[in-house]
Amino acid sequence: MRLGLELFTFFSLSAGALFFLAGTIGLIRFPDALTRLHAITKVDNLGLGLVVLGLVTRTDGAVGALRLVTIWLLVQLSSAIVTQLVAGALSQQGPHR
Amino acid sequence: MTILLFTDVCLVLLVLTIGASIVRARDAFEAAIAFAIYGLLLAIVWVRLAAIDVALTEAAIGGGMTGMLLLGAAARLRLAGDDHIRASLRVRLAAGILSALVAAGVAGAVLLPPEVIPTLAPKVMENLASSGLGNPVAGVLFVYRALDTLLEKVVLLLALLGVWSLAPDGAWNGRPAIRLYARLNGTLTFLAQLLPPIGIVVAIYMCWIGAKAPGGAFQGGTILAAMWLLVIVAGLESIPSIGGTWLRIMLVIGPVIFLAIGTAGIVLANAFLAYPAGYAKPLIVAIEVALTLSIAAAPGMLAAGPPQQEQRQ
Amino acid sequence: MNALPLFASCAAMLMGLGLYALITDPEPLRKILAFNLLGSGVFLAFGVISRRVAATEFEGDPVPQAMTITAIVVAFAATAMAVALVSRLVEAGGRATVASEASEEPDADGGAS
Amino acid sequence: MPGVAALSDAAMGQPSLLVLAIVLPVTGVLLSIVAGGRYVEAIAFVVLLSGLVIAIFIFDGVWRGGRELTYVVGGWRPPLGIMLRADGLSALMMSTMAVVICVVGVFAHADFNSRLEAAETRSPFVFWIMLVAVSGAMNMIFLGGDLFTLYVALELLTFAAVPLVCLSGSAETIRAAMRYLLFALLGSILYLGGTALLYGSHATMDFAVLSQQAHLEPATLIAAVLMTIGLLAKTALFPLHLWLPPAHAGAPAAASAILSSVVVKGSFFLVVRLWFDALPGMLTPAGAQLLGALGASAIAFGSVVALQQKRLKLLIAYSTVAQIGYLFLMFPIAFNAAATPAQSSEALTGGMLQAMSHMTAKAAMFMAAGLIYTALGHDRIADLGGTARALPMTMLAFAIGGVCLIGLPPSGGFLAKWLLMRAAVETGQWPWVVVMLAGGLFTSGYMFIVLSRALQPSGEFLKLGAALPKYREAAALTLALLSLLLGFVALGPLDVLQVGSGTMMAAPG
Repeated sequence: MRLGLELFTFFSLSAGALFFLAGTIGLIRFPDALTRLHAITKVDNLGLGLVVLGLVTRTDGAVGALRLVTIWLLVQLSSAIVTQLVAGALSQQGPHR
Repeated sequence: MTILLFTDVCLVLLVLTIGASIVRARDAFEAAIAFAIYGLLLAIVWVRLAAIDVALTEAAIGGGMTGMLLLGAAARLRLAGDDHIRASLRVRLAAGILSALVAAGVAGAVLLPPEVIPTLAPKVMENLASSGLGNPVAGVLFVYRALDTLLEKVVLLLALLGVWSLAPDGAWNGRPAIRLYARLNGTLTFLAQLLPPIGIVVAIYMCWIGAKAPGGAFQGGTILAAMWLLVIVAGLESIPSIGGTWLRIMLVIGPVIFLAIGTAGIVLANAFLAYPAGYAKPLIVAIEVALTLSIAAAPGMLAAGPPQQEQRQ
Repeated sequence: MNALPLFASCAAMLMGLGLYALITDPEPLRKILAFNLLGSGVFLAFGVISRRVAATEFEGDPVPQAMTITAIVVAFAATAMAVALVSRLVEAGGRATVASEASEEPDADGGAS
Repeated sequence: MPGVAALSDAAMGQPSLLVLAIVLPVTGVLLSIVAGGRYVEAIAFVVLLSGLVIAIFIFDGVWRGGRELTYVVGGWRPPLGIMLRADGLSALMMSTMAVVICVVGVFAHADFNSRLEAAETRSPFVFWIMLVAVSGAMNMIFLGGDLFTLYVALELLTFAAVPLVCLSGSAETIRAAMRYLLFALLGSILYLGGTALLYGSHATMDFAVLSQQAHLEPATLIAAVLMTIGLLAKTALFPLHLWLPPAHAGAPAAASAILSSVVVKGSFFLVVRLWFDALPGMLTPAGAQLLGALGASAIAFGSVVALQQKRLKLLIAYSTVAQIGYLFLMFPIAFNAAATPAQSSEALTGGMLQAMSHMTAKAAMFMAAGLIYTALGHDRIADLGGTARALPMTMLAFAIGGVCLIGLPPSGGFLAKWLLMRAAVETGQWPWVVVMLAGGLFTSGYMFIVLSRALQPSGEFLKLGAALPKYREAAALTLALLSLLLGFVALGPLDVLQVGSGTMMAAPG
């Protein structure tokens, strides 16, 4: 049981880190703003989600776990909306940028 | 331990790189973006220095509010046209030498600590129990060095008056010309309806927990300010005119209650800013609640800028 | 292994960087950014001094931490006021005046060295 | 009058007065924000007048009590808490400042009458609140005994002073304010850096505790140097003076008077506190000589540039640059290896008296220049002909202020320079005497230019743009006469400077 949890945390965190890495590379390497936004969302949703998932098993109790999940939900919310806003601003400026 | 050290090395390198990129950026807008990132990184550094209270303040005020202010200003300047001019080589050389000297001096002074590290930490802890507070930083801010905290609130108000004083003569008692994004996108309106209730709960929690754990009036107040600005920017509420009675009362309520409790201390506890025995904690919480309101109002209005003529809105 | 010397050097370097930019950069807005950089270096120095006591039974010295919090708020107020001045300057005089004002200024600080 | 005597006895030695001197202006600021623009002037008058009364009581307590007044804020003694202290130095400076700020307040009534309009208006609202804030910040600086509290007080002073610079709202004054703010921020952040290092070495911010603990070691020295550079940038000592002339010359007359006479003394006072009180005996003769040399350069540069000015207000502003130089001559004289404690203390007395004389004289001169500007509609020195006949009281105030700056007897400037010179001669430091004499000659030079123009009859009858209320001229003249009479403080009140200074004047060098 203990080992299983350890392994779960390990893989979950590693997978999360991998998504962070991929998202960051995407942010740097992708050609325009829209595709870069696409890359960032991977970091926010999956990367952070996996990290939170991995850490949930390590918390003392339900309150700690709830806090972690709340953080993830808030980040989800803000990232979704900020992405929308940036994309909206881009479409207003026209296709050149 | 070595992994932590490796993380610290990476963190410091990252902070220095971003710091350098603020200085080297081609235009002010890029520099301001780099600064916002820099503020968040610094907050992580503060966590590594085991100063959670400072980390929260840095993230909320140093990075968040300051970053927002600078981004806004840089965007406005960008519209006015912007090209980076450089100082002459002679000046750069002199400045480089001076800065290197200062950096070396500070590094020398901090890196070579005295043999016995001087600290007030034991004294702070020894006396903390009598105030009923659990957070030593709050103890320093509201018990031992309350005078600084009180005066700092006045500094904030004076800065706000200074910003207002830049209004054109006819625009006094007008509203700050904050940019509205209501028509731009319905998404923001959605966020402005959804987030503030959560933000207010978090702010109240921050303020309340401050007495025993990291948090407090500064951090809670800044979150409130951010929620308020969000609602205004989304066009759900209009920003108050600077002459509004409620705004003025909000601005001073914190310092006034702080001052009143402090002055009452002369009679009740034999010293200005002393608390009667046994009542320290409730009084400090009362001060913090009032300060949270004022802190929400002051940085919010500071970020909104000077009032403008009505037709410019 | 202790990472504190690392953060101490970081604080000193940020101070140097900020000071250099504050003197040499002619644009007021960049000077404000530089001031914030310089300030963060000073704040980190407080942080390192606070953390030095970790060798004893305490996590950190709360006095420098509290002073840093006060100083961060004051620096924010200063930034807000400076930003308002710059914005007003641009409105009132346009670009050229900002630049001409600033071009003499580096000599002012540079001369001090 | 037994009632008054009883009151004065009760108030004498009452340390809670020290708290009141800070709480009252803070209350005034908060109240003004809520009460709104029409009441700000009334609030300011109540606060400033009470401030004067408090300052006089504190002075009385220190002088007659013969020892410093202290107040432990919150009941927590240093190093954990903050202690307020009033020694002779602070009592005398505080009283002088209270008088100056009250008289300037009377003078400013015409320009910033807050009851003139039905609604709150910008400039009176800002002016009166900032005036009250300046008085509060200065009181804090005079009474503070803690380096970090003083940092907050310095920022309070800066944020009160910057809006005064750009009160008119023109592009030039905003540029001047921007430049001032940048220098001031650089200054305060360097000061804060020094504070951090001092805390790192001594775990205290309190002057008294520091003075017992600090000894000559690298970290303390680096901290002190950083703090001094920062404070010099705020004091506008050459070559960090560039912000001062445009800022002081562009502000409204009453604001110029406050900025030039009061505000720059705040950071100067801290330099004195730092080297004389917090770190006694740590200023090496070489460092003191450097400060003196900067002062001498300021005198030379400020005077020469003042001689070339075409506008009266700029001339007075450059004269401030030069007079600030005098303030720093006391360091090499006091911190000389050959100086006995008595001679060092004489140099300190001379320096502080110079600060007070400049406070009163410069405020009078700026007010006079403001009146001339109001009356003539310009302040071009070349076109001042006939002013002396048209505005005799104003020109007299200007001339007396000049007499004090030149250092003719019986003015405070004379006594200050005489004390400084005597200490310099006794310790064999002739160059500083030469500097002071040459500075006096320069000052006479630019005063002569202005006065000779003003005394010339104008070709046609001088048209006055506006009639001047007598009380405004009287305000300028009052401060001018005060600067003239300051020379007589040698007959008594000057002894108060020794109160509390015995401990701090450890053997220098």
